[in-house]
Formats: sequence, structure tokens, C-alpha cells
Amino acid sequence: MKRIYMDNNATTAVRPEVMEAMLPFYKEHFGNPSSVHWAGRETGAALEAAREKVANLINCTPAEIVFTSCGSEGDNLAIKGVADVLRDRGNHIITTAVEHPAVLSTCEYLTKQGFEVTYLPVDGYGMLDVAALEAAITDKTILISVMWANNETGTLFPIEQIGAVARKHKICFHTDAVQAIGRVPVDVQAAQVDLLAISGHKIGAPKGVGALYVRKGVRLTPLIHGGHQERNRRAGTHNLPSIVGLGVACELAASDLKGAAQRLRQMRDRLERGLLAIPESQINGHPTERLPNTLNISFNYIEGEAVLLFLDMQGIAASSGSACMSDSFGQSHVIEAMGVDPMMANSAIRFGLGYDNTEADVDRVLEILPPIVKKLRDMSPFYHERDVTKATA
Amino acid sequence: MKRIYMDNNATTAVRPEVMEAMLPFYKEHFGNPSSVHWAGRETGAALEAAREKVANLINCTPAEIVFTSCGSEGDNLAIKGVADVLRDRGNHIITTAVEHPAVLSTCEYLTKQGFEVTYLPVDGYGMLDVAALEAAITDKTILISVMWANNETGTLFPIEQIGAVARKHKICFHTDAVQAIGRVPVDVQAAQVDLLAISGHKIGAPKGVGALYVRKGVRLTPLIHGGHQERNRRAGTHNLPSIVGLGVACELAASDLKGAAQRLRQMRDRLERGLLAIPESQINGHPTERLPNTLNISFNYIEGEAVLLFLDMQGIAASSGSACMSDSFGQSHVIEAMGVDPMMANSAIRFGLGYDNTEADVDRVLEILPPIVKKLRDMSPFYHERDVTKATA
Amino acid sequence: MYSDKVIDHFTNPRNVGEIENADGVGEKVSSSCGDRMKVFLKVEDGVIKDIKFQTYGCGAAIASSSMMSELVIGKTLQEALDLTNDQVADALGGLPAPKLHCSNLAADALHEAIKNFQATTA
Amino acid sequence: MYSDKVIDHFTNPRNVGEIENADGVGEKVSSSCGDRMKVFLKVEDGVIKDIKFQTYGCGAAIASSSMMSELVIGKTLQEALDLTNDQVADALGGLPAPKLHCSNLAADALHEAIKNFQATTA
Ligand SMILES: Cc1ncc(COP(=O)(O)O)c(C=O)c1O
Ligand SMILES: Cc1ncc(COP(=O)(O)O)c(C=O)c1O
Repeated sequence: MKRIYMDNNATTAVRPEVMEAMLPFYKEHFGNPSSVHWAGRETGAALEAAREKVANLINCTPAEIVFTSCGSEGDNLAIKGVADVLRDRGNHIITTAVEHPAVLSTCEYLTKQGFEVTYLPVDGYGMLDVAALEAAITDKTILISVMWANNETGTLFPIEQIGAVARKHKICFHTDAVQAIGRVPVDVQAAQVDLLAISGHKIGAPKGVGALYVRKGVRLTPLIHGGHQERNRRAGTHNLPSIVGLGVACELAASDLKGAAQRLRQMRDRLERGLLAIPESQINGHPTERLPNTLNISFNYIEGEAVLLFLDMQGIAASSGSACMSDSFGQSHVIEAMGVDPMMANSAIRFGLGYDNTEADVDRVLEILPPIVKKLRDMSPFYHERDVTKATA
Repeated sequence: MKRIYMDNNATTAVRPEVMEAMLPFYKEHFGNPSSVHWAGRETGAALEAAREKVANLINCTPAEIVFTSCGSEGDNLAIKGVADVLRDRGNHIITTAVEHPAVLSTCEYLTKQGFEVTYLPVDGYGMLDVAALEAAITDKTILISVMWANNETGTLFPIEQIGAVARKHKICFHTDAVQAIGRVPVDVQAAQVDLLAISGHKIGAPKGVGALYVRKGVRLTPLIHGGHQERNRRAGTHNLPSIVGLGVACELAASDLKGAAQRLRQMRDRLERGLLAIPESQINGHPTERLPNTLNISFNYIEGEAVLLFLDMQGIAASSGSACMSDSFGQSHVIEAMGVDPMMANSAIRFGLGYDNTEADVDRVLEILPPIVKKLRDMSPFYHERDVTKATA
Repeated sequence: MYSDKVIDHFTNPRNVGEIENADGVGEKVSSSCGDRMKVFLKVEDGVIKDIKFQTYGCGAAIASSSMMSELVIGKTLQEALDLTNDQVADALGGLPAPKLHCSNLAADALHEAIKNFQATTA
Repeated sequence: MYSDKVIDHFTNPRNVGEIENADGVGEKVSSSCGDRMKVFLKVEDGVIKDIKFQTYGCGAAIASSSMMSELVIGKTLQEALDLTNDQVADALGGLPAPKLHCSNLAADALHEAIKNFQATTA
């Protein structure tokens, strides 16, 4: 059975070019880049070359890149790091109701430490109102943290507008760009962002590496104290092979950002049109302001997990809700924040297309999924009651 | 020129068996272990298998293992995590003057947060007085953090005795076992340790992965908030390939702990005897209570970095001070705490032997190093003055 | 994650459907996850002659419904009343711990349907 | 990290040693890292005829000492006094930023030796 992986918002396979670039750094060039001898020198150069590649992708200087172990660490470092430095200036943080848990749980933690957090609502498309954001600013506001692209729906927030507002009010602005990077253009200068988190494993680099952009002049308390790595912003021996991999993945992304986006969008749009032909289905997310690879779609009256299981049995990997949440029950906080009817929300399935997907993959999903929906609806009491309601109406 | 790597306390090459085990998890089995579909299931099983291997090595249950990104993260998570949970019970932490920066800087940070830290001194061998430790305990003491083995000198602390003291006083006990693991037996039950940090890249696993043992019942605030990974103790998508690698490295270490230690000790002892034949040299560290692979030796009147540079030019990688500190100047805080004469301290060189070293490597260092010392001493004004002093005495 | 039996019953659920003019109808909604099951019974001489179900829920809920229906068809009402959620889960070869609550639906909805039958015929 | 010139002068330092009955002796200790250099001069007709040094320090300190000695041998005292630390570093093809202070030793110790010569002959 051909396996089709359409869960690239959860994680991606390492790209072949990335793998190849990483391999020499495990057994041959394994020195600690902080060491002064040959073994350290050869990796030290590779470390800085990778830093430059990451910096190029988001239009910053290499010194503004701090390597981390994942997107979650980047978000934690940004938010807790700035909160700690600026707590004398104010205790108010603005974020949104639809952030990834890496941001939301961090904010909840800070609430226990005496911070106050405003969670901005979103509309039915998962879109944010920038005027409402500006209105939420108080003289205690020290940080705005708004994601670039939502991991569940793909909805893209108006980051440039938010950046302008943040700059106007001289408030530090962090964005979780874990899903945006490599899929849409990300330019920290144009967006006037101060902190930006990325994660390797969403763009064909391995798991266990990420980066935080820290604008020159932005001070933050380290999350991991220790050695002097990363200009005292992140201690711990450098994860050289993975950092090299992240560099190459960023280089690849930069080299074909438009082309890749177009290919993904074309496939995604065809998948979307095909699946929307199923009656009583709906897209969760913004119709246009959306990641080119993401399709979050609901088929009313059935449960998403059952759909996933049928898909899985046919070799198709997709997801419902965020991967991180799949071990907890209940509804996605993102879809809920959009005000989607709970039963509709429960049937949400997310497809995250990636480099490896082909039009044939789309064909296969379009062939397999509609009968699954039919089968599950035939089993669903809600579906039958709906028919009854209509018949008696 | 044959390259000889004797800096295994800084980092190690990935072992071939480890590499082989990791490879399938980058491009083939790359699913997010939190995902429920096939791609997640196959990695989910690998994740738990690795956890079991790590647990086996230190004699704990798999559920007590939290995977981290490095030793520094483990130390930070342990110390800050416990400090945050127990701050209502007390604000006093006991540690030693010779800890790794991952512990020392974390304690300095906590000092700014209102904690009080006692840094216990060590004797000339770098050894700790357990009675002094017990005497330092107050009713405000919430945490003892004492490393298992020192990274610079290899000196082994009496962890079992310290564990007994901590248990007697019902104080949480963390140990940084980054250098001990895989080199000496580590048993968290026998040692009555509550938290224990390890790092993959010191034992033939890759950089960018580590683990923190958290005894069942010990509560700690996460360092990285976010998803529910690692039973809510460490968020972020699992670094599967590296975790698998850490598992295999732990398995390999457990399978040949005694044999490997004996081989390393034999080579190290021969190197030590040979180098001690150089006049006015001395070992920094404990004569017997020491890691089998570590030799920290001083050649008075010359500077360690110059020795390293000469060694490096001949293909031999060793280090002076801790790798993390090599970009900062000044003396090693460890050697200083031992009360070693500053000039002697400045000439300290650390050899950290590893799996790949051979007796031939030892021969070569014994051949190359004495002439280097002679050459540098011939250049050193201190050395000549010493001669003059003796002559006129 | 799921046993082969669960997968089998999920993929090919037995006795899906509705019985017109059923002798007993019962339903149960899970308070924890919102899953819902509806059971229809045909009873003759105190024996379950036919059973059909409709289930809204995850794989575990659907498999549990199917397994339950197979377990009680042809059984006396008393035997059916004695069926426990655990027996359903066991018959499926076990369920992952976080999914155990899904199996609760099945026996509970069955028992509701029997009670409904008993109440209407009493 | 180090240029080829640094490595060359470190590996084969020129003019290492001591001059018995030197015309001028100077020394300098780095306050930041404890490196120490001692310079011995032989001066004839205001020209540095010979120079020897002893240095305790890292690679950069030793290479700087050697390079300095090469730069001033055969030069007039005034020319030697004009030699700056930066010139020594430049002649070595540059030094890594955190090592720049090591090159300071060389010119400073030289100037001390010249002052010592001038003081004793004055
Ligand atoms: C004793 C000790 N603790 C902690 C660390 C930090 O480990 P890592 O580099 O994996 O963060 C090291 C190594 O650098 C070490 O030797
Ligand atoms: C938007 C977003 N932020 C943060 C993260 C966390 O990234 P990581 O898993 O690398 O910690 C993810 C992915 O899980 C994400 O989608």
C-alpha cells in the first residue's frame, strides 16, 4: 500500500540535501565548535556558515540568530526572556487565543508569576483584528506575541501591520513563525519583528533544532544558563549536525520559496475543491490569507478521529487538531476560538502538504475520503436525525 | 598526519552503532511520535524503547526519564524547576564551587531571583567534604546540586554519601552526571539521587540530546512550556533520531561499562605516568577517585594554550579548561578552587580519552609532548628565573 | 495503538443501522468526549433477536458498539444486562487507557435500550 | 583561528633567548591575562644590533614577540620606539579579536627595554 504523508504541519521528513550535508558532522567532523583545536575549528566554521543561511532566509544579520533545540524553546526563550528583563517596566502581555501551546502555556505560566495576559479573539476565519490589538495596549504592555501562521488552519496574520503597531507603541514584538517559515516570505525588517521563532523539523531539517531571531539591542534572559555559546543567549554544546541541516533547509527554502508555494497551493486547492464537493463540509481557516500547504476541513456529523483512522488504514497520514494536542481530549482551542459549531469542529481534519506530495497523492485522497465520510455518516445518529428533521420540516 | 582526538570530555564522535540506529529516523520513519497515524506510531514505539534503554543504564523506570536537548538544559530544568516549585518552602541551595557553568550560572541567576546559594569549597584534589555539606544545610535548604564527576579534573564526588545526607534531611538532590555517565556505574537508587542530568554527546550519542532523570514524585516546573510531551515536563516535538541514538549509546555503555573503563584507565594511567616524568609537572584532580578517562596535568612555567596549539599542529586535540569556557579568558574556576598555584594552573592540559583511542595514540602523545614542554620552557622567563634562583640558592 | 480486533470491528462494524418499530431504543452520550450511541432492539421471548446501532464517535467507540452488538445478539435480556463495559473492552483485546471511556458507551446504551423495552412492555 | 604567519612565528619563533650583559632589558606583564615578556637588547650607534626575548604566554603572545623582534632588528631606537602594537598584529596578518591584547606585550616590552637602555647610558 502506498503511504501518503499529508501531515507536514506536524513534522516533515528530512530533505535529502539536508541529510547529506549533516552526515559528515556525526562521526568525522564531530568537534565541539567551542574548542580551539582542529576538531573544533572545522565545526566552528560550519556553525557560522549555517547561521548565515538562516539569517539570509529571514533577512537579518547572523549575530541576530540564536540556535535553539526546537520551536517551543524559541517561543519560551522569547517570551520568558523578555518578560524577565522588562518586568520592572510592565506586566502586560498581548497574545491571541489561537497561539500554539508553546506560547499559550508559557503565558499561563507567566500569569502565575504576576503577569497579565490578553488573549485576543479571532473571527470565523481565524483572523485577527489589528485595531483590537492596538486597543488592547496599555502602558503596562511589554510584549506582543502573535503567530505568523496558524498551525491548525494555516490562517496568516497581518504581521506587517502588527509590527507597525508594535513599533509605533515601542513594544517588543515576538512572532511564532514556525509554520510560516519556508512556506511564505518572512522578512523581519519588513515586518518590524523583534523576536521570531522557527523550528527545523517543519521545513525538512531534522527534529531537535530551531532558531530564535533576536533583533540587535533586544535584551532577554537566557532560558538555558551555562556556557558562553550563542553570545550568552543559549548555553549548551552546539547541536552541530542539526544546525548544519537547518542551514541547508533554510537555503533550499530561500532558493525556491515562490515555486514551492505555487506547487503546494495548486495541489492544496485541488484537494480543497474536491473535498468541498462533499455536502455539509466546510473549510476552517481563511479563504485567501492562508498557508499554501494547509487545508483544514470539516465534514459535519462525524468525528475527525474516526476519519483519520480510516485514512490511516489506507496509508494516508493526516491529523485532527495539532499534533501536540492529540494525546489530550476535547476540541481544538483554535477551531473553538473561531466560533465553529462544536459538532462541525469535532470533524475537522488537517492536511498539511509537503515537498514530497504529488498530484497522484491528491487523486488518491479524493478517491478514498468521500466514501469514508459516507460510511461514517451512515453510522452517525446525528446524520440520520438531520435527515429526519429535514423530512419533517 | 594522523589525527588523535583526546578531548572526549568536551564531546565525542557518534559511535557507528548509534549512527546506524539513527539513520532510518530522518527520512523514512520521520513521523511525530505524538501523531496517531502510521508515521507517528512507528516513531512512538522507538521513543519508548529508547527511554527504556536510558532508564536501564541508571536503574530507574522509563517514566522517570525526561528527554532534553542537552546536559545544560537538564541542569537548568532540574535546578530552576525545583526552585520554582519549592520556593515557598525555602530559598537556600547548596552546590559546589567546581560545578559546570550550566549549574553555576543557573545558581547565579537564581540569586538574582532571591535565592541564596552556598558554594562548597573543595580540597587540593578537588574533593568535597561531605561533613561540610551537611553542616551547610539550613531549614531553608530546598536543593542540593553536586556533580557526579568533574569535567575538568575527573574527580568523582562521593555521591552515595551525599545522597544519604540529602535523604536524611529530606532535601531534593540533583546531580550533574554528564561526565560520569557511561564511564563509571551510575545507579540512582543506590545513590538516592532525585534528579540526574545526562548529555548524549559525551557518550557517543549525537549532540543535541540529553535526559533528565526525575524521581517519581518529584515535582518541577517545566523549563519549556507547550505541548504535552514528556508527561508535561518538557514540551517540543521529540528529537526522535537523536533520542534513538541516546538509547543505543546508553545500551552500549551498559553492556561494557567495566571493560571500557578498564581499557581507558590503562591507557590513561600510562599516559599519566609518562607525562609525570616531565619535571615539575603535577596532576590536577584526585589520585584515585577519578574518571578512568581523564587526565588533567600541569607543566609549570608555561601556558596551557601554547601547549595545546603545538599539540594541535601535530594533530592532537586536547583542551585546557572546559570547552565551554575556551572563549573566555582567565583561569579555570575548578583549578582555582583547588588552590593550585596560579602559574601551575595556567599550564593545565586536559586529556579526555575515548572509545577510539589506542595505545599507539598514547605513545604518540608521550613522544610529542615532552619536547613541546621543553621548547616552551626554554622560551619562558619564569622557567629561567627559577633556574637562576636555584643556582644562587 | 489499537488491537487487530478493534481495527476489524471499526472497519467492518457489525449491526450498523436502525430497526423500525424497535422493541426497545436506548442511547447514551459520553459526558467526557461527546461521543453518542443509539441502540435498537428486537426482543422475542426475553431474547435479543436483533440489534442495530448508530454511533457518533472515534474508532474505539465504533468498535465497542460493534463488539457489544455481537456479544448480546441471541442472548437473554438478563445476560445482556450483565454485560459490562470491561467485558466489551476485553472482547476487543483491550483498548488504550485514554480510550477506555469510549467503551463505556456501548454497554450503557444497551442497558438503556433494555430498560426502555422493559418500561414499555411492563 | 590564527593566520599562517602567526603559526609560523609561533612554531619557529625568531630570536628566543637571553643576551648576557644586554645593553637594555625590559619587561611587560599583561594585566588581563598574566602573559609576560622579557626583552634583551644589544645597541650599537643607536641601532638595535641584536634582540632576544623570553615570553610566557599563549600562541599569540609568542608569535607577537617573535614578529616584533624581527621587525626591529637593525632598526634605529627611534624607529623601534615608533613601533606600535597594531603594527605587530598587522605584520602577523592580524590576530583574532580576543587575542589582540596579547600583541600589546611585544611593543610595550620593547619600549621598556629601550627606556632601560637610555636610562642606563644617559
Ligand atoms: C559536567 C558537565 N555538565 C554539563 C555539561 C553541559 O552539557 P551540554 O553541553 O550537553 O549542554 C557539560 C559539558 O559541556 C559537562 O561536562
Ligand atoms: C505554530 C507552532 N509553534 C510552535 C511549535 C513547536 O515547535 P517544536 O515542535 O519544534 O517545539 C509548532 C509545532 O509543533 C507550531 O506549529
